Amino acid sequence: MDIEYTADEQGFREEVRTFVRDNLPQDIASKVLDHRRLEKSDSVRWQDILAKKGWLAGHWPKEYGGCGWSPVQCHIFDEETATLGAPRLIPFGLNMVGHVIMAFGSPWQKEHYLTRIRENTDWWCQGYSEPGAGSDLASLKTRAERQGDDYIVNGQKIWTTLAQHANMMFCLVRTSTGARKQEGISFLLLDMKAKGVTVRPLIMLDEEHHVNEVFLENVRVPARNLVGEEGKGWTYAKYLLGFERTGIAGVGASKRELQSLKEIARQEKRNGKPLAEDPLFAARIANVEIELMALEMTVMRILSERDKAPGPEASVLKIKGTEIQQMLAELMMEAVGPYALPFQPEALELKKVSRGVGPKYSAPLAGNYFSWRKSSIYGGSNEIQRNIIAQMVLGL
Amino acid sequence: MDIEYTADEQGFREEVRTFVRDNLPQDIASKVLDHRRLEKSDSVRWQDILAKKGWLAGHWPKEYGGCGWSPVQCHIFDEETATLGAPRLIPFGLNMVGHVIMAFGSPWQKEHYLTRIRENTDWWCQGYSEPGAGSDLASLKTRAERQGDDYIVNGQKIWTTLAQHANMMFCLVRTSTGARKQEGISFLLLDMKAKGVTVRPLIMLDEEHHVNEVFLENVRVPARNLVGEEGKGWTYAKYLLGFERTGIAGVGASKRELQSLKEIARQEKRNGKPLAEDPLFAARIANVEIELMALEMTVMRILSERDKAPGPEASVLKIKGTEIQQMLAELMMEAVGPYALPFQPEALELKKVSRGVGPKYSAPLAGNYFSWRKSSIYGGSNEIQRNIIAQMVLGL
Amino acid sequence: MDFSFNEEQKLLKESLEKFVEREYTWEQRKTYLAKPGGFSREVWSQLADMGLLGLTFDEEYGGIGGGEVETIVVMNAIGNALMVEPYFATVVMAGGLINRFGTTAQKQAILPGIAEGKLIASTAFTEPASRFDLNRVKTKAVKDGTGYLISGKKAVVLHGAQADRLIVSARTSGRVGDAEGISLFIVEKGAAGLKAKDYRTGDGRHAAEITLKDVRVGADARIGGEGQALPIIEAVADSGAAALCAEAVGAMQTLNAMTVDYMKNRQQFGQPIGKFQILQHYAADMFVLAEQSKSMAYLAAMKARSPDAVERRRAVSAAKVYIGRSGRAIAKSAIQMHGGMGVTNEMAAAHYAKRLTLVDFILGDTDHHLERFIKAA
Amino acid sequence: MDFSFNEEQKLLKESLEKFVEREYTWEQRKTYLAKPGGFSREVWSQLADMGLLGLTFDEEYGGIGGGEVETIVVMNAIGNALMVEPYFATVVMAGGLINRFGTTAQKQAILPGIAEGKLIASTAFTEPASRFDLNRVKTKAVKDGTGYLISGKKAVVLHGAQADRLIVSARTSGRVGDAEGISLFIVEKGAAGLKAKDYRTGDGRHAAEITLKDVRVGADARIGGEGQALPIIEAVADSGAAALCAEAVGAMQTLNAMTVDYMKNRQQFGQPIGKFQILQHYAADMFVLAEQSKSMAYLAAMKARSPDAVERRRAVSAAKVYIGRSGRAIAKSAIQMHGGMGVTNEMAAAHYAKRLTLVDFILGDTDHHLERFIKAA
Repeated sequence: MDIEYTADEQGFREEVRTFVRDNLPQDIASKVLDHRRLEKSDSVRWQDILAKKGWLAGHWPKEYGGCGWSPVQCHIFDEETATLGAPRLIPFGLNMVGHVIMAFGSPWQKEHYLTRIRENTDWWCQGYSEPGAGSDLASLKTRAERQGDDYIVNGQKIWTTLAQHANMMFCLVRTSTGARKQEGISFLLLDMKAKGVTVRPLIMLDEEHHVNEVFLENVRVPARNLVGEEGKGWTYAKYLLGFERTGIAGVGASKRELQSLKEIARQEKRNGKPLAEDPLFAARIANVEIELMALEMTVMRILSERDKAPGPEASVLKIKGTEIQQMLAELMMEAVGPYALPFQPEALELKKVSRGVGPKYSAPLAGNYFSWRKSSIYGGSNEIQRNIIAQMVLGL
Repeated sequence: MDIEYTADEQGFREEVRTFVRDNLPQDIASKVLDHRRLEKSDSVRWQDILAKKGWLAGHWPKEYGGCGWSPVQCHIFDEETATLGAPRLIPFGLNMVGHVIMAFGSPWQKEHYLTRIRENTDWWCQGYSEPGAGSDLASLKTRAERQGDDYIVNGQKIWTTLAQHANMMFCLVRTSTGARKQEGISFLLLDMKAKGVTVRPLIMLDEEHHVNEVFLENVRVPARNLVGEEGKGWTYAKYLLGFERTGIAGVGASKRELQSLKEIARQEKRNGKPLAEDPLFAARIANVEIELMALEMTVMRILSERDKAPGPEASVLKIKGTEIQQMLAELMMEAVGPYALPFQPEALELKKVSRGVGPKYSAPLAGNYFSWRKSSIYGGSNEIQRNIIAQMVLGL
Repeated sequence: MDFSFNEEQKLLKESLEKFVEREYTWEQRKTYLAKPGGFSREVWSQLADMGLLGLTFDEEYGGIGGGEVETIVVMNAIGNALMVEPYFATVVMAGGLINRFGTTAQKQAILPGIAEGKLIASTAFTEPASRFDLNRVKTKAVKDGTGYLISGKKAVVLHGAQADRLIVSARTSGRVGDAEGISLFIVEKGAAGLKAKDYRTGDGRHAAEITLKDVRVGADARIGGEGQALPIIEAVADSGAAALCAEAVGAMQTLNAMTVDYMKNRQQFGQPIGKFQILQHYAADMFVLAEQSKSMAYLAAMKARSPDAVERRRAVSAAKVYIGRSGRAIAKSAIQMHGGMGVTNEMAAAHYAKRLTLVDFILGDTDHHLERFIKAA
Repeated sequence: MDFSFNEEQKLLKESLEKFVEREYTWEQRKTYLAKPGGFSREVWSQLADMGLLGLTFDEEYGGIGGGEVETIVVMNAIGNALMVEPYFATVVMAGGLINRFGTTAQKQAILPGIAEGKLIASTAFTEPASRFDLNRVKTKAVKDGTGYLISGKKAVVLHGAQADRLIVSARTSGRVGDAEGISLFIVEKGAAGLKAKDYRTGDGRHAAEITLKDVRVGADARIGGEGQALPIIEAVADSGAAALCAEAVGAMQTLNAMTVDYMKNRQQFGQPIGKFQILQHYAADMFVLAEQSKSMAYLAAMKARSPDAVERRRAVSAAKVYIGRSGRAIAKSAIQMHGGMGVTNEMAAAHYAKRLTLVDFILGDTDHHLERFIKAA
């Protein structure tokens, strides 16, 4: 047993850190560190930089053009990029559909789409949820009917994150009606520019535009964009669900937010002393810090058991990871006291910082708090995760 | 709207306070205030004193020999007696079977049993739960078969509080098998001295003897001890369940325990200062105090809506009342630090205080904490109470 | 002991409920929010016509002499409907302050105007670095002839840019944090040197940062003795906190009802989500918190004018702690149970949740009042 | 990075599991508890034969030179089976202290005896008024010729009355609370002036109040420099706390398994109670806490001997906070889910719950370590 990183791993960390320091544009880092609004172009710029370096899909196997990083290397990469203020990589291509295509895609799909993901050509979004199919995803209703070499897709997707930027969507559609509702679902790759696709914004609690409704009306999808076999979509979706084991914990980003919280608490004053020295507030910071230490160690522990198949431990990471994110966001909002109230969407623009009221870090914090409420709902609500632990792990 | 007590109510409070001060034996009060062991004789002595004064059943209607106290008077009586260290009145006769007999009993039962309860002649216990029927009480299996003028009772009861002191038990028994399991249950009054009754102690977490198993083997119960109609026992039990509306909150006793906690926290030291001045501990005390203020106001609010029928608001009081009791017990245990560890059953005897180790108040506190864990389980677990609120109040 | 409303109070409650039903649907509310200043002057006039804007003022100044219970009734209804008009700032805070502590001339000059709906007013106690401490006043008022020159900054002043009158705390002596040396002044809109930077709050109201630069006021603009204003400010802040508690309870009640309704209608896994035990327990806890909060709001209101300052502080701070925490908890659960819909701005529930979260940061958050409660013991 | 046990460690774990299966069933455990001193001398000998009592000692003193990972393995097994032998007091605390900080003579005199199972030992750091502060030492050691006379009181000394040797902290200079001026002494059972008042603890172990009245020890009884013992005490207490964390994790694992088992078997409302979603979520939370606690126990063990004292304090205190709180929470849920049975002393689960609650009060509770964590930042 040894919880220290190897010399090689330390070296890799240094390499990543140096590269990010030298190449991450300062304006992008500032936005991330100050909780300001990221544009599509910010993500694209940063991902282009990584693609050029060959690191965008560093976690992919070498046979698909990745670097074949070990899980520990992936963790180090996530942590270093997050800590230094790099935007989170848009996961839909890199960490989601990419893996499904690698495992179940046709040679053409692999050649065409994996290359475009690795080179940051396509922006993917995920078409899973529907108005009537949230936690109960399997009851989805979007239909795809085979017509010659095409599928004709009709239906509606919802909660489609960043669909407004996407040119491709992977989606679950119903190609037949089986005895069980999990049957007859297929996995399609859909061009967002195709005729019949309409994207309508959903404005969130923080009054920002992160997610969308996507209406699909007689959308024609070439049959070569069917992944794997017709009717096996649920199997592929489940494969994907179990795939992302440790990134879901968000340890790197939470470490960055913890530093942000501590910095704010040092600046803010309560009873004439820094809030960071207030016994009750200091205890709350310490408690979330300890939670994060425990989560990081659990991530490490799972990484080191690499030979084991991906399991429901991801549920532990999802629950704790999102609880910590939400606690951090709440404490930051609390830290600024009365300045939690002003709503200043214009101050979310990097250039307009000076126009805001209150301390310069305060403007985004209430919105940030409300925005993070989604994390315990999306990606399998924390209630669903507890069901999974009880039923899959404990056999109840 | 007026949340102050009327002059009459204030006068009643003074009267109770003076009487308790003058008549509650000091040795009994010390035991209660110091969390030491109460004997059967302690309860009997105190209840005899109240019976002589005519206050033992003060909350009963005058037609049954009570004083017809208003709900507010009952609350005042509970609060004053609890605060000054009077033992909790054994509720099984006074607040439980007494009310069922008043509502559904025969004239003979009323004359005979109500008099004996009021005069503190009988010690009652409650025969509801069975090994296979806890939260799911209606699945009880104890059978009573009519044989001439008697019922022959066979079965087993469990969690029978203080049955070792009782000479009477009211119990639910199955007299027939109905379509629904709630049918065919009858309400019997059973002599604990009868042949075939065996009481076996159950030792609790604090290693004390509070509850029992009661084995019933061909116990003969005269038919005149059937309350109301055969097969209507479930109705009577439900009537009883809803009856006790506000006493369940235990506000008076919790106020006393809060004072006890504060006193201990003033004596104990942390970092060389009284624990009561430690910011984290002071915050915890304040939080439980505020919870208790809210609970007391809710009790008052319910009392003042006397014209409304007893409702499921009792569930709110049960949940919050027991949470507060448990928090108080936990904080007292925490307050004494390392002295939570010694187990000193002998120090629970009033006479032997001097033989204990640690500060004189410390010996009972860990046991007290463990003992209170039962309060969220007994009398309808807090999970059952939340089910009731969700289903009965909110209609879910 | 009596927790019921009297006949007049019941009528008040009913008339407000009818008003809301007719004039304050969710769709109507959206149009009010979009108006200049973020509220409807028409609604404001109607509230004046109903007598609500002078509710607690003495009758000689156009009021109807109501007390804390009447304020509870109104604030509860405001919370129920999530009304955005400046009732709290104008009637409860500024109006309440003048009615209780102003000179006859000040009352005559301001209260009838408020009662008639012609005057918006607010209090400016908070400063950029004061957090929630009412005594941490850096703004200075320097004697200048018979009057004063006021300079400083005031933070997050509710409806500060819409207010025709601001009641500003300023230091006439002593140092930041001293209890002595704070005075109160009435400042008129448009006074030379007065600037208001208007903005929306996260819960859809308006507030402003106020800058004062040698703003000249006469001696008659001072409320209370020079340097003796802190007890006045505290008394009014306690009344205000009690009123906010009642508003929050109103918002909790509506939000809980909306959530239960959603649980009954939203289907997943072949049944309404309200059939899932874990969600039932969340709903039960929300109910318990709202019931207890209601009790605490009553306690705060009943003690908000207690002559015993310790009793007043204990009751108000305990209520603010309990309701601040409960409101936040209810908001979280409501969002969670609304699922994806709960995190969009499209559902009314989301807006109740935001109000219940942000109201904690007005007149002192949970931590502030917990500490105050401990000190008052 | 590697979280796996090596071959020897796996063997150690397996041999302990086999031992427990054979010699430490719940029924056997009851008989051990009833023996004088509350544990089985026979089990103790068997542990010696397995090499466990010298686990971490250097080989020249009869040990096998194990480290923190070996201690984790043993303490985890002790927690799994709720073993009551004085392993923690004797091997981890007293033995560990002497092995790391004793003189050669002291090691020779004591370690082989412990390793062979012939010597019980314990540390006496806590005093009646010290709470959890290791520097709050009032007991005095006064120079007397070449030796010392020790007088004072020590509180809740684990197995204090059974111990053949006690390592006692005493003040040779300075005042209560000073970091400097604390020394450590080995005191032998039966020394004139030494009294032990034996009692059981709530979790079925034994402890004692120790009174020292002019107890004479030689200069060779002192461990470390005169007045320089606090860093030694802290280092050993940190190792001890890490070991307690591993024990607690063992107890959590068994208690969780018992609870899940009970949930599968106990029928109410026509189905196993484990089918109720609310109880499933309790169980899921218990699982999450145990997993996270396990991670923290590893962290504490790995850092318990870190040369960087800040890193050591942060890791150990964080683990003690996390595991103290989690153990208490798991204990509560386990009791609640066992229903009536959970509050009787008859079920093994109840005893695990008691241990998980009370272990928090050994070597510093959650509050103590939270504050220490904050200070170490």
